[in-house]
Amino acid sequence: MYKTDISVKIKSLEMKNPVMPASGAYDYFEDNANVFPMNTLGAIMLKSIHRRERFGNPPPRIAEITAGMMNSVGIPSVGIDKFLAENQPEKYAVLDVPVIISISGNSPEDYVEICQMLEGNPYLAAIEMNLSCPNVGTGLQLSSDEVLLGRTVQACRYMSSFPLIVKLSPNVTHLKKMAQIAEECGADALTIANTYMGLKIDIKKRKPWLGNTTGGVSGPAIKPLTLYHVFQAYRAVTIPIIGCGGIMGWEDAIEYFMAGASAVQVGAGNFVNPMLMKEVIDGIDNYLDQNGFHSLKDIVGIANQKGSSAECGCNL
Amino acid sequence: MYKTDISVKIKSLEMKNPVMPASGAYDYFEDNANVFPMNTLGAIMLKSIHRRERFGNPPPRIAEITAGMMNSVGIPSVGIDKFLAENQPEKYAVLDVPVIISISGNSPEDYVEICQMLEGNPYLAAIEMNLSCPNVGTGLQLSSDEVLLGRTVQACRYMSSFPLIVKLSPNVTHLKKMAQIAEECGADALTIANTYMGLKIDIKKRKPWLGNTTGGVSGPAIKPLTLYHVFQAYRAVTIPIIGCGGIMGWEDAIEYFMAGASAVQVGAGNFVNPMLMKEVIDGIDNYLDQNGFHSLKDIVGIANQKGSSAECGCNL
Amino acid sequence: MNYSTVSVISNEPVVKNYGRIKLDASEIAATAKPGQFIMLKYWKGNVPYFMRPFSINSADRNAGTIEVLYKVVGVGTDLLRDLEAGAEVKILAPLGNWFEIKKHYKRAAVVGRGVGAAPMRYLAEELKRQGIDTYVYISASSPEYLFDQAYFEKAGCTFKQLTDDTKKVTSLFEEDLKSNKFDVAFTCGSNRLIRDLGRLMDIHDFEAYASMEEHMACGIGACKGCVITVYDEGKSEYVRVCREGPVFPIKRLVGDNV
Amino acid sequence: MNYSTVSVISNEPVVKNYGRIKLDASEIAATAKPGQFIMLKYWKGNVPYFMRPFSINSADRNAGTIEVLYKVVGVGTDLLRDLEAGAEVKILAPLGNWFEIKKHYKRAAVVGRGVGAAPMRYLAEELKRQGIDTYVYISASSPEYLFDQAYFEKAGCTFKQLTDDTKKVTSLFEEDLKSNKFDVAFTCGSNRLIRDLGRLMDIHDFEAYASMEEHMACGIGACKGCVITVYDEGKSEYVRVCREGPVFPIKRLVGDNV
Ligand SMILES: Cc1cc2nc3c(=O)[nH]c(=O)nc-3n(C[C@H](O)[C@H](O)[C@H](O)COP(=O)(O)OP(=O)(O)OC[C@H]3O[C@@H](n4cnc5c(N)ncnc54)[C@H](O)[C@@H]3O)c2cc1C
Ligand SMILES: Cc1cc2nc3c(=O)[nH]c(=O)nc-3n(C[C@H](O)[C@H](O)[C@H](O)COP(=O)(O)OP(=O)(O)OC[C@H]3O[C@@H](n4cnc5c(N)ncnc54)[C@H](O)[C@@H]3O)c2cc1C
Ligand SMILES: Cc1cc2nc3c(=O)[nH]c(=O)nc-3n(C[C@H](O)[C@H](O)[C@H](O)COP(=O)(O)O)c2cc1C
Ligand SMILES: Cc1cc2nc3c(=O)[nH]c(=O)nc-3n(C[C@H](O)[C@H](O)[C@H](O)COP(=O)(O)O)c2cc1C
Ligand code: FES
Ligand code: FES
Repeated sequence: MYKTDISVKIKSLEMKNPVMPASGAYDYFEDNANVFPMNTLGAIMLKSIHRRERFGNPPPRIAEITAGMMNSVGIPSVGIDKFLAENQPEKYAVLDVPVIISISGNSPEDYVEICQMLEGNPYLAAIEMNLSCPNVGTGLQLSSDEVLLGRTVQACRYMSSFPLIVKLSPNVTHLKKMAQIAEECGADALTIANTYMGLKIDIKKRKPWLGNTTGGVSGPAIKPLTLYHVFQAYRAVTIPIIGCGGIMGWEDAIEYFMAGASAVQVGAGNFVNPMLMKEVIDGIDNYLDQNGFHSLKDIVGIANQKGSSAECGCNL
Repeated sequence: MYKTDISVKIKSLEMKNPVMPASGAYDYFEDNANVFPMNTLGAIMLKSIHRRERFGNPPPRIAEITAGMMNSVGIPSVGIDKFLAENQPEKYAVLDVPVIISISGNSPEDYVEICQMLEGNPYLAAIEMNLSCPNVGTGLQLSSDEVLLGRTVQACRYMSSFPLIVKLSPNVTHLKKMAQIAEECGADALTIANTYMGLKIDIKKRKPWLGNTTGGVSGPAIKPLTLYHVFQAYRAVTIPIIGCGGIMGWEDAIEYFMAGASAVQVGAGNFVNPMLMKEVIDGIDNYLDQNGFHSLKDIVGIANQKGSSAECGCNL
Repeated sequence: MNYSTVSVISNEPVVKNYGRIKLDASEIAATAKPGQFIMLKYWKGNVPYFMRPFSINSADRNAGTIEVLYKVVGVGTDLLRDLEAGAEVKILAPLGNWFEIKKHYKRAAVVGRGVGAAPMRYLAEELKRQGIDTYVYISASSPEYLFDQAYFEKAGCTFKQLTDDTKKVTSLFEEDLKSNKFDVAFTCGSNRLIRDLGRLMDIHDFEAYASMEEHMACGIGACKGCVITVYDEGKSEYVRVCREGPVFPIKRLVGDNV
Repeated sequence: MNYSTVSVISNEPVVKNYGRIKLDASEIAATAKPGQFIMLKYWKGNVPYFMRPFSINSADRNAGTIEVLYKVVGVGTDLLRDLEAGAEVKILAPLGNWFEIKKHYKRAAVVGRGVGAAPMRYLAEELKRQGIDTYVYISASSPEYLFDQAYFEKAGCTFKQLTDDTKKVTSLFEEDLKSNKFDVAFTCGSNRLIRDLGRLMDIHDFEAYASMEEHMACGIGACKGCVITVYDEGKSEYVRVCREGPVFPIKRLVGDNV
């Protein structure tokens, strides 16, 4: 099928290639299946399912920025109970692609409860814990607090036998530390990262553009920032990293691999080019083949030799 | 001179307009004077002067990214002793514009020593403490550690009678908190913010593009992120905020004012358009005039009504 | 729905900052229904970022072409104006739901204003093709902005115009409602028109639908970005303009707010 | 140095992905010296971000024009190729230091390769204008890449070429050094040429200068981004290509590393 070995394994999660959608970017099978050939993906990633029903934030929910976008969608969700009652995971069974469910909640307990409800579900291959985006309740990003992060991951670890992928927020002083805590507490992989907090003001209306005032920034504008986080985290943990931020072509994916990622997620790029994930998959395979690599693993972290001086904070 | 009142006052620092260069972007009088009409500026901001001599980082020091740039220049500096021995501040006296010196060091003591040496200097109007970019010694950004930040600002406050502007790093979990600490410890204003940690990989060479591996990201790509920080800090402090990040036109400056900034700095934008600061000054004045505002103060924070819900971390 | 590359056949200015572009897109022409829209990308690189949504102004199955009527309002539409014949364009289409033309319709009203009326030409042509007595009411700030007048007339519609901004285009329709029974009225996302039709539909007992616009990222329901608020029996909910819409029953749009 | 808007007089392909653009820029033509460079911005918006640096290939004071010889290597130069006569271009110029032509020079060598030799035409023309016996040595991978041959010959230079990649262009110069005394040699930032001239200048006692390239943000010394390492009496230091350069004595470039 491919010219090189681009498969990725995260515990029992086996992917034929390292490319999947970012949560919330290309999720519902029924909506997108007739545009994108979903069975070419390494994995299917669902939009975060919240513990309870949520309607999401008031419009406008999206804004264009220079080389990217902001969103304040706010995880509209039927809630995990209804999601399972409707047998949603089953719908993906027709595709021969592992399905990762992204889960979301307001408290550590919410995550644990969802893990409990998912345990043994035959249609799911892994769980991504979206700890980078609460927006409700305390308004705190679970992955930006060391104690909460550790507690939440650990509790889910006890509860779940699925591979656990922890999705981190980039809005922290030391993402490296958060990565280490997640690993120590039982994460099987990390997704780095979610969106960056951002603001756009409509100067004609003299108020914030988004209905929810602020939003999350994604797209090529933030690629160098997330790439930095992946690079730093790679030095700090031994579990695989899934790079996510601003991928608009296979070259971006290669940068992530060289920085230390084992797989990648494509978010906003899907909106701009609905065939992007396919192009990325093919591009990775071709790049490896043309540069004499037999396996994707040969380039993971290749630009991240411990010798290089990247320990410091800032270089100006 | 102007159609509206666009003057800004930060303690004894009086600026005829709210626009100045960001440190390191348009500094040395002798280099740029014959391109840009320096006397049109609200203030002149020098490139950070380090406590001791520094040669800066190895090349390449700059990289282009989508809608912005990265730099790892590394504050090459003659050091404060030589800087003063050469009577550098005096050179700006021919211009009728207040001069702000940006200072840099490896430790709180470095900053205090510089403040001591600057005390009473008749050619300077204010001090900007660049606490967001150490790159040497501990490799820690002073403004990303609550204790160090507080201690450094406080010590300089005791030592200096100049207006003290504290320049913060955006690479923190809670910039708001850092802003509060700076204010409590005696800062007269805040510059928000310095560059974002970033990485670019040269996939042909399979290594980081910059000579110093990582670098600081600036330019329009990061504008929504810094605007968010200004917006949040405005709710947390009472001292004036100087917005800095990605300004490429007067509309961007207006966004910063509406978010809560009282003045702005232009960094990388100067490289792309050497006349930018003049265009921004004129644009602000015209905007205010055409929209029926008499004073810049009328729009500061206008999009930042406490009612709006921006307290939470993330909105997805 | 399909993502493909098509080429520009022609791109002509209409008046001032308006233009009409014709694309060689036989598959879309063959399947698109009135009221559906397309997403276009026709520039290199990531600025602007999103594809741009446009209504289908007309679709010619025989020629295999579709047309878009556009107004230059910003960077994306400015780039659209620059496109020359032969240029290649990425297109995601056809998208969204459409103006449903029900079997029992005998007389229909099509109400619009300015470029907002862009999807109305295709709709009116289709209504006539299905033998429905079609009245078109268009307003504009001055006569040169009555873009599709010739097409409406050619299709055999009763065309009524208004270029006097002191009056409302719905008043023309209201006049006709006195002597004619209308089964349905269609309009485009102007709040004023929607409110007016919402009021009239209760009095005169006709169905009413409007096509809405919102900023879009994906155009296919994935991002949940393009929602508006609609009402159902007192309760409000968010619906995606690109997926549940762009066409909505006016009843759901106005709720109790007529 | 000045920042202004000038217009394109002509922009012609030279061969394959090379082109030559002529700008209407009388002030720059009047003041620019051989070896200086310009920064150009000729696209809308922020992508690409930096202005692009180019050498002055020739400056015609009478006509008030300057020319740039360019190679298309990426997004910025691709956009340069697209420029049409009449287009407006933002220009910051003239920048940097220059090839100093000292009073005592009697015979000069100009050594270059490919598009790297772009600034050499203006230099050679100026050397001849000042009555200096000028030998030009240019290599290229094949004859069509000897872009400025006609200009060098027209200016009255002794022109020697090499399109055989098994030999080095400096070997032609070395040959001439046996029978001629050269006061100075000028070249452009190819490491191989610099190393060769560094070796020859010690043996044959001539001054040698090279023009360097680095990625640039500001072009005027403000950002400190474009540094290279140079050597002075064993010590190394960083210098800005845009400000202390782009022309450096080869002695400072090679240090003890010949
Ligand atoms: C379903 C749908 C169908 C459409 N059909 C047509 C059409 O047939 N002809 C036509 O000319 N335009 C149509 N539009 C609007 C068109 O998409 C926008 O005008 C265009 O995207 C603006 O791009 P820009 O880069 O030129 O403007 P920008 O620079 O992005 O914005 C300029 C101004 O236009 C506003 N704007 C931009 N996009 C939208 C939008 N989607 N909805 C509301 N306001 C917007 C912005 O808020 C801003 O004030 C349609 C939009 C939708 C959602
Ligand atoms: C002082 C100076 C004078 C120059 N004179 C000329 C000239 O007369 N004619 C000409 O064709 N080019 C010249 N160049 C090089 C020219 O500036 C670059 O080729 C151009 O900026 C590339 O832009 P791009 O967007 O097409 O390429 P990009 O997409 O930015 O890059 C394409 C490739 O070119 C490399 N590159 C880009 N810029 C530079 C640079 N400044 N130095 C070294 N490598 C670079 C990149 O690393 C990359 O590998 C000069 C450069 C300098 C600094
Ligand atoms: C419209 C939109 C919706 C998103 N929804 C979710 C979500 O439900 N859960 C989640 O973990 N991340 C969500 N994200 C974040 C993305 O998964 C991804 O982390 C981020 O967009 C960065 O990747 P990108 O730059 O490729 O878009 C969303 C992003 C966007 C743009
Ligand atoms: C080349 C370069 C050099 C810089 N040097 C300094 C410096 O010496 N001191 C400092 O406080 N900030 C420095 N900065 C950061 C800028 O002052 C500014 O905070 C940052 O670039 C964000 O603004 P911008 O997006 O307008 O560039 C530098 C930035 C650049 C691009
Ligand atoms: S535009 Fe993405 S859901 Fe409608
Ligand atoms: S390019 Fe800025 S110092 Fe040379």
